[in-house]
Amino acid sequence: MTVEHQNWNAMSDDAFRALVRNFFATHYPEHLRYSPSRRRLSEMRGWYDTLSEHGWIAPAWPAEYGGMGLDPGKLVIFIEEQEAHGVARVPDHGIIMVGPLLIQQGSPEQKKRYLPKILTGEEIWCQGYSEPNAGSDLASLRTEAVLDGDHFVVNGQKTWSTLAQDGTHMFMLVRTNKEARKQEGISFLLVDMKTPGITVRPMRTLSGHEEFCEVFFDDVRVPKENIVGEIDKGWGVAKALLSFERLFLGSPKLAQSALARLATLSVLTGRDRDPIFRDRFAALQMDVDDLNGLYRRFTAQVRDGERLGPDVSILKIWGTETFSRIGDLIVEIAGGAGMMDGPSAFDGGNFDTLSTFYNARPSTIYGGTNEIQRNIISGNVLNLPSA
Amino acid sequence: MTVEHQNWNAMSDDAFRALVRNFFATHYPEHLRYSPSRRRLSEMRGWYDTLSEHGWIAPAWPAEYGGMGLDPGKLVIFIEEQEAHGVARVPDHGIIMVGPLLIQQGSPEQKKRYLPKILTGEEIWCQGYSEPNAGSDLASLRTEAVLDGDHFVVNGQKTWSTLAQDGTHMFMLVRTNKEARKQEGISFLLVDMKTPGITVRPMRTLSGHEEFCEVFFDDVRVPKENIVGEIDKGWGVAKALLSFERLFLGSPKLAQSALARLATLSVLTGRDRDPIFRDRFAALQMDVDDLNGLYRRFTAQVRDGERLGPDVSILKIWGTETFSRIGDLIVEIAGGAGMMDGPSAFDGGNFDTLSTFYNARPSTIYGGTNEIQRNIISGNVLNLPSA
Amino acid sequence: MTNNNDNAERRAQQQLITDAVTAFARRELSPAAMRPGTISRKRWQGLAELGLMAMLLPDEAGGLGLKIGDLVPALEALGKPLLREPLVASSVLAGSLLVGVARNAKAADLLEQLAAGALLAGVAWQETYRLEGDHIKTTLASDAHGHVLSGRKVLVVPGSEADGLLVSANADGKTALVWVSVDAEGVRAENGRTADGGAVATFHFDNVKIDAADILSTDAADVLAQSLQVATIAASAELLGLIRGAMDITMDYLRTRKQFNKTIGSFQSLQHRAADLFIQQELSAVAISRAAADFEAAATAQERATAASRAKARLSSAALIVTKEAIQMHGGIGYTDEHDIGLYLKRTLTLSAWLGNAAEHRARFAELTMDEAA
Amino acid sequence: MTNNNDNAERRAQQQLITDAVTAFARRELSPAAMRPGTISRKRWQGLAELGLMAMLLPDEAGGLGLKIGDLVPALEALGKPLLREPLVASSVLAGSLLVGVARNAKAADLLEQLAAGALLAGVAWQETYRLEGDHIKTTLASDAHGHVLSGRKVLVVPGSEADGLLVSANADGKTALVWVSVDAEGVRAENGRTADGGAVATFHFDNVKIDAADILSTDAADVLAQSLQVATIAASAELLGLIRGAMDITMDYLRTRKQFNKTIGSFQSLQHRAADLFIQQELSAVAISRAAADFEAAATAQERATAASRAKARLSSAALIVTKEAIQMHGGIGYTDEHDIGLYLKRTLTLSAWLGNAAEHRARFAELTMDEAA
Repeated sequence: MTVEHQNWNAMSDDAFRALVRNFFATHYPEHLRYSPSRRRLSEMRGWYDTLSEHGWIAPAWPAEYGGMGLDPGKLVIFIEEQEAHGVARVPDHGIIMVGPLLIQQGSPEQKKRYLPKILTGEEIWCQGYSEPNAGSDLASLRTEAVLDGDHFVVNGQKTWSTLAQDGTHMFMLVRTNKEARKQEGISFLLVDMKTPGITVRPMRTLSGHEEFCEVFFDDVRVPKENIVGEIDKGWGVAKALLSFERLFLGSPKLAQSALARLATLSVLTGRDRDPIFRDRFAALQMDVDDLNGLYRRFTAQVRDGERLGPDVSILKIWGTETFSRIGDLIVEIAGGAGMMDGPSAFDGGNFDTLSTFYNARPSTIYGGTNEIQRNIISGNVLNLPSA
Repeated sequence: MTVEHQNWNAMSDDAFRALVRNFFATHYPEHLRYSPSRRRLSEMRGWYDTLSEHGWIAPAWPAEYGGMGLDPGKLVIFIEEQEAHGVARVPDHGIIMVGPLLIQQGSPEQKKRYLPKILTGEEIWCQGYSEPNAGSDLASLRTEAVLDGDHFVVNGQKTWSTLAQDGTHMFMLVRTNKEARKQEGISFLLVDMKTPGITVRPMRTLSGHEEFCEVFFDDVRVPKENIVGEIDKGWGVAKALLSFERLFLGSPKLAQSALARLATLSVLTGRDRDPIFRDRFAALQMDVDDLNGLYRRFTAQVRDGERLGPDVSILKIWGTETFSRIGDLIVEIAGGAGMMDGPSAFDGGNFDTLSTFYNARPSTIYGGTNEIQRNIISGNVLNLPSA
Repeated sequence: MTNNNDNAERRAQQQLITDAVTAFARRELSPAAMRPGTISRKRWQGLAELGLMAMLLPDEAGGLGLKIGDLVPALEALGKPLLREPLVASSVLAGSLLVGVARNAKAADLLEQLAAGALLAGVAWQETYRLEGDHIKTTLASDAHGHVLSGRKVLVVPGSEADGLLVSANADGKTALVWVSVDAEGVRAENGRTADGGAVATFHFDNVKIDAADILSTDAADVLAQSLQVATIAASAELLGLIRGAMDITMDYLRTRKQFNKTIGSFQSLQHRAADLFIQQELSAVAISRAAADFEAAATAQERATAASRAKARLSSAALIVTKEAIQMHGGIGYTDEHDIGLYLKRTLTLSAWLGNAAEHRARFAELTMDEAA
Repeated sequence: MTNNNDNAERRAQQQLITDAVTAFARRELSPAAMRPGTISRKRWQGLAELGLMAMLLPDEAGGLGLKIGDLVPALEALGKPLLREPLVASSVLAGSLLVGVARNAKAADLLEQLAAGALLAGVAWQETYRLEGDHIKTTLASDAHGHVLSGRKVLVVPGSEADGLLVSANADGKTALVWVSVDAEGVRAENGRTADGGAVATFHFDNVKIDAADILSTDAADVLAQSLQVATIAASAELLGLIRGAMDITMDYLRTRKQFNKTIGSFQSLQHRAADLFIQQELSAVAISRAAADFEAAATAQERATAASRAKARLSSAALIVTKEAIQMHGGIGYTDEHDIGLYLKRTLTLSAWLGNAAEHRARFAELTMDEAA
C-alpha cells in the first residue's frame, strides 16, 4: 500500500476543514450516517478500507508510523467534521489504543509486526481487561498466564470485551505472578484470537445489540514475546492507556451528538417552542460547551507533552453524566413515543427515542465506573483521607 | 389556674376547625403573624400566657396532665389552622419534648414538680445534647457528671442549644460513667439554669439571629433526683425523644409555609405567569403534598400506638431538603433582590428574599445531619452492611 | 362516606384479594415469564379467575363493584415480579369504559367475556404521542348506508394480539365509542414493540364499516376521561410494584456483591444513594394511596384529574430514578439483557411513558391546580 | 488576531499583575477584613496602586489598555480571600462606562481620579430587581432652564459610600449617562445592606438639577450594555475566586475534623460530593476563561452578550452549589457567623444575584442562541 502523505499541519485551518468535509461528503456511505449505536465490522469494513487506502485511518498517529500525524488543532477539526457529518466509529481499538501504546512502549519487533496490519484493517483488536469478579476492581483480576517454555499458558475469563466477536487479536491483562501484591504480578499480553482454546460468547445488551462479549481462555498458548513491556509490570502499561481512555471516554462527542438529536426531536415534537424545554436545553447546551472547554484543556496538556493527572477523571464523569441527562430529556419530550422500542413515526420523520438513553447507561459504568472516578478525585486530587 | 377542659375530641371536625380559627383570629397578635424566623421569648410571652390561660398551651398532652388531649385528627386541624394563620412557635421545648418525656418516663415527683410550670410558662426549657466535638456523633459526648454525695457535679460544654438564653431549665445528656462503652454511661439530667457555674453565650447565625447558644458548665451541682430514668441509661431515654424529634423535624410545616412564601413572591415578581416557574412550582407542590402524606403515615403510627421505626428518618431528609429546594427557588425568582439582606420593596409589598434560604441551612444539619439520617436508613432499614 | 364497619369490611376484602394475587404472582410470574413478548392466554385466564377482571365491574355485570383503591395493592403485587399481560390496558381501562357505557347489549356481552378472561381488548384512544386534550380526529360518519370509521390511533396495547378494539371517534362533535374487530376490513395494524418487548400497534381505520350494534356510546367523552384516569392510577400502582421489585433485587445485590474485597453495599456513597431510592419508594407509596383516596372522594372532574396526574407524575419519575440507579449499582451486568434488573428498567420505560409521562402529568397538574396555588 | 510574541508578552504581563495582586491579597485581605461592612479607602488606594483601576483604561487615560481576559486572574486572586471593596462595581463597571464615553472633559477627569484610587463611584442603571431590557424610566429632561433628572434606581453599590453616581436616563428616547453627586439636592438614598454586609442603596432622584458638563453622554446605550457585560464577566471571575477559597477551607476541614473517631473526609459519601464540587470548580474555570476569550474575539453585540451570560450562568450556579455544600459539610459550625465559611456563602449570594443570577442569564443565553440550536 502506498499512500501519499501530505503535510496537513501546514495547511490553514479553513483549508483543512474544507478538505476533510469534502472527503467525508465524497466517500462516506450515506446510509451509515448518524448511527445511534455502535456499528459492527461487517457494516464498517468498506469505510475502513477507504480510510486506509487514503492514509486517513489513523489521524493521530505520527506520520512515520503511517498516521496522518495531525497536530491537536487539526485533529479537533478532523473530529468535528467527522461528527458533523455523522460518521460512525470503525472498530478502532487498534487505532486508538493498541497502536499508540505500541508506538510508545512496544518493542521494535512488535511495532513492525502489528502496526501495519492495524492500518490496513487486516487485524482488528479487542480489549481483555474486565473479568466477572473484577469489574471496577481491575487489579483483582484472576485470568492467569503461566510460563511454559517459550509460551504462556492462559486460563480464565474476560468480559465486557467490546465487539470481540469481530476481533482478530486481543490486548489483555493477565496475572503472571500470584505471589505479588494485587497490582503487581500483572502482565500486558497480545493474543491472536485464532489460538486454540479461545471461546467468544457475545452478550446481548439492554438495547438489544451484541456489543460486548465474554471471552473464555482454556489452556491458550501465547508466545512469550507477545508481552508488552516487562513481565509483571503490565499494570503500569495499562495505566498509561487508562488515563488516555478516560480522556477518550470524556470526549464531548457523545454528548454533542446527543444534544443534536435532542434538538432534532424537539423540532419533531414542537417542543422547540416550549419555554420549559428551552430553559433545559440552554442548561444542557452550556453543560456541553463547558465539557468541550474541559476536554480542550486536557488535550492541550497532552499536546504540550504534560502527563495527564488524576483530575482527568472529571472529564469522564461530566461527559457521561451530561450525556445521560440529555438521554433522559430525549425520552421525556418523546412523550408516549418514549415507550416504543425502535423508531417511532413523527409527522416530520422517524426517531428512535430510547437509543441515546440506552447508550448512556453503560457510559457511566465502563472505563471505571463513575464511582471509581470519584474515588480517584477525592483521593488523588483532593487528598481526602482513605477510610 | 383553673381552666375549663372541654371534650374537643367529641366535636365535629368542622366545628373544631371553626373554633380554633376563631380563637387564633381573636387572640393572636397581628404583628407576630407569618414570622420568617424563630421568635424570642420576650416577643412571645404574651401569647404564651394567652394559650396557657385558655388551657391551649399543650394540645397534644393528655387532659389529665393539663393538656388539651387532642386526638391526632384534631391535632392536625389545630396545627393546620395555626399554620394558616401564621402563628409563630413559642419557646416550646418544654411543651413538645420535656413534657411528653416526663409524662412517659418521669417519676411522679418529677411530673408534679415540672409539668405545671411548663403549662404556665414559669419555666422555659432548653436542650443540652450537642457538644463542640460531638455534633452528629452524639454518643461521644464528654460533658461529665460526677456523683458527690446527693449531687452530681457537672463540668463541660454544650452547644447548639436553641434559645438557651431564654431558658430557665435545661434537659441534658451527661456522661456518668467513663468506663462504659460510648452509648452506655450516659444519663439524662434536668438542670436549673440559675445554678452557679453555668455560663450561656449566644452565637450569632448566618441569618444574623442569636438562635443558638453555647452553654458552659463549671462545677455545677445538680441534685441527684434530677435524673430521668436510671443512671447510665440516659441514651435510651434520649432515643425515645430523638425519633419523636425526627417526626417533629420532618413536619411539613416548614416546607408548607415556605411554599406559601414562594407563591407570594411569585405574584410580587410576576413569575406566577411564567411557564418555567409554574413547572417547578408544581413539582415542589407535589413534593410537599407527598411530604404531608408521609408525615400522616408516621403520625398514624404514633396514633395507633406503634413504635416509630428507623424509617422515620426519611421524613426528616425529605422535609428539610424539600424546604431547602423551595428556599433556593425563592432566591432564584427574587432576581437582583436575592442579593439583599432583609426585606426588599417590590411593587406589591416588602419581601425578605433570603430568610427561607437561611432557615433551610441548619435544618439539614440539626437533629442529626441528613448524612446521619441516611446512615440510619441504609443500615437499619435497608440492612446494608457496615463498612 | 362509609362507616367503620364498611371500612373494616373493605380492608378485609382488600387483604383477601391481595393475598390471592400474591400467591398467584409467586406461582405464575417471574422475570423469565416476562421475557417472551407474547401474552399468555392461560395466565390471562388465571388473572380472571382471581377476580381481577371483575374487580371494578358492578355487581350486575358479574363484578365485585370495587373501587380503584382496592385494585392498587393487587396491581402492586403483580407489578413486583413483572407482569407481561396488559391488565391495566385490557382490563382496567377497557373494563371501565364498558362499565361506563353499560346500558347496551354489546357492552354487556363484552363485559361478560372480559370478566371471564375470554376477551383481550385494546383501547384505541390516542392519536399523537402527546398527552392530548379532547380533540379527536378519527371520525364516525353515519348516513343512510350505515356507519363508517376513519382515522388513525397510536400506541394501542396489545396491538394485533387484541381480539378487538374500543375506538374513540368524533361523531358530529361528540365522542363516540365503537367496537371494532382487529381483522375487520379496512383495519390495518402497524405492529411494533414496546420497550419491554410487549405488543403495541398503530391502527389505521380506512372507511371501516361499523354495525349499529357495535356503537357502544355516542357520548362517551366523560366516560373516556374518567376511565383514562382510573387506568392512570392503576398503571401507577403497577409502577410501585416495579419499584419494590427493583429495590429488592438491587439491595440484595448490594448486600452480596464484592469488589475491592468489600461488599459493595458497605460503600457509604452507595448506601446514601440507596437511602434516596428508598425515599422515592416511600413517597411513591404515599402518593398513590393518597391519589386513590382522593379519586374516590372526588366531587368534580377536576379533582379526579388532579388525583390521577399527581400519582402518575410521582410514579413515572420515581420508577425511572430507581431503575436507572439500579442498573448503575449493578454495574456492567445490569446492562446485559441476561440479568433481570434490565427487565425492570424496560418495563418502567414502558409504563412511565404510557398514558402520559412525569413531565406531562406535572404540566397537567399545574394547569389543574395552579391558579389556586400561586 | 495577535501573533505569538504578543501572546507571550500578554501572558507575561498577566503573570506580573497576578503575582502582585496575590501578594497584595495575602498582605491585606482576609475574612476578618471582610467582616466590617465599611469600605477601606486605604485598601481602595492600595488596589489602585496595583494598577487594578487602570487595567482596562486605555493608555491615553493613564491606563494599561488591557482586556477583560487580563483582569480575570486578578479578580480571581482577590475573590479567593474575600474582597470587601467593590472593585467590579466601582472600578470595572464605572471605568468601562467612563472609557466608553471618554471624549468629554468630565469623564476624563473622573477617569483620572478613578485610576488614582481617589474616586469611589456607583453605577445607577437598574430600575427593577429583574435583569431587564433596555427600557429606562428615569428621565433626563432638558429645556431652556437646564437639565433635570427624575427617577429611581435600585441595587446601587456601594450606596451612600459612593462619592458620586453614574446614572443612566432616558433623554428623548436615547440613553443618557450623567454624573450626580450623592449629596446633590433632590437625591435621596434608601440605604440597605447586601447579603454580605456591604453598602447598597435605592436612589430616588427628585428633579435633580444636572450641569451640562456632567452629562457624559447622550447616546450611551451600547456603551452601557457592553460595560455591563464586562462587569458580568468580572463578577464571574470574582465568584471563581470565592469557589476556590470555599473549596480550600472545606477540604481542609474534611481532612482534619473528626466524628465517630474518623476524619470526616474519609466518609465516602462526603468524598463523592467533594468530587462533584471539584467538577463545579473546574467547569467554572473553563467557562470563564472561554467566556473572556469569546468576549474579546466577539464581532457582534450578540456574541458579546452570549459570552457574558454563559460565564455568569455557570459561575452564579456553581458558586452557590459549592458554598451551600460547604456549609453542610461544616455542619453546625458552618451556620454560625463565627466561622469564615459563612462569609463565602454570603458573598456568593450577593455576587451571584448581582447583574443577573444563573436563571436570568440562562434565559438570556437561550434567547440569544436558541434559534440556531434547536
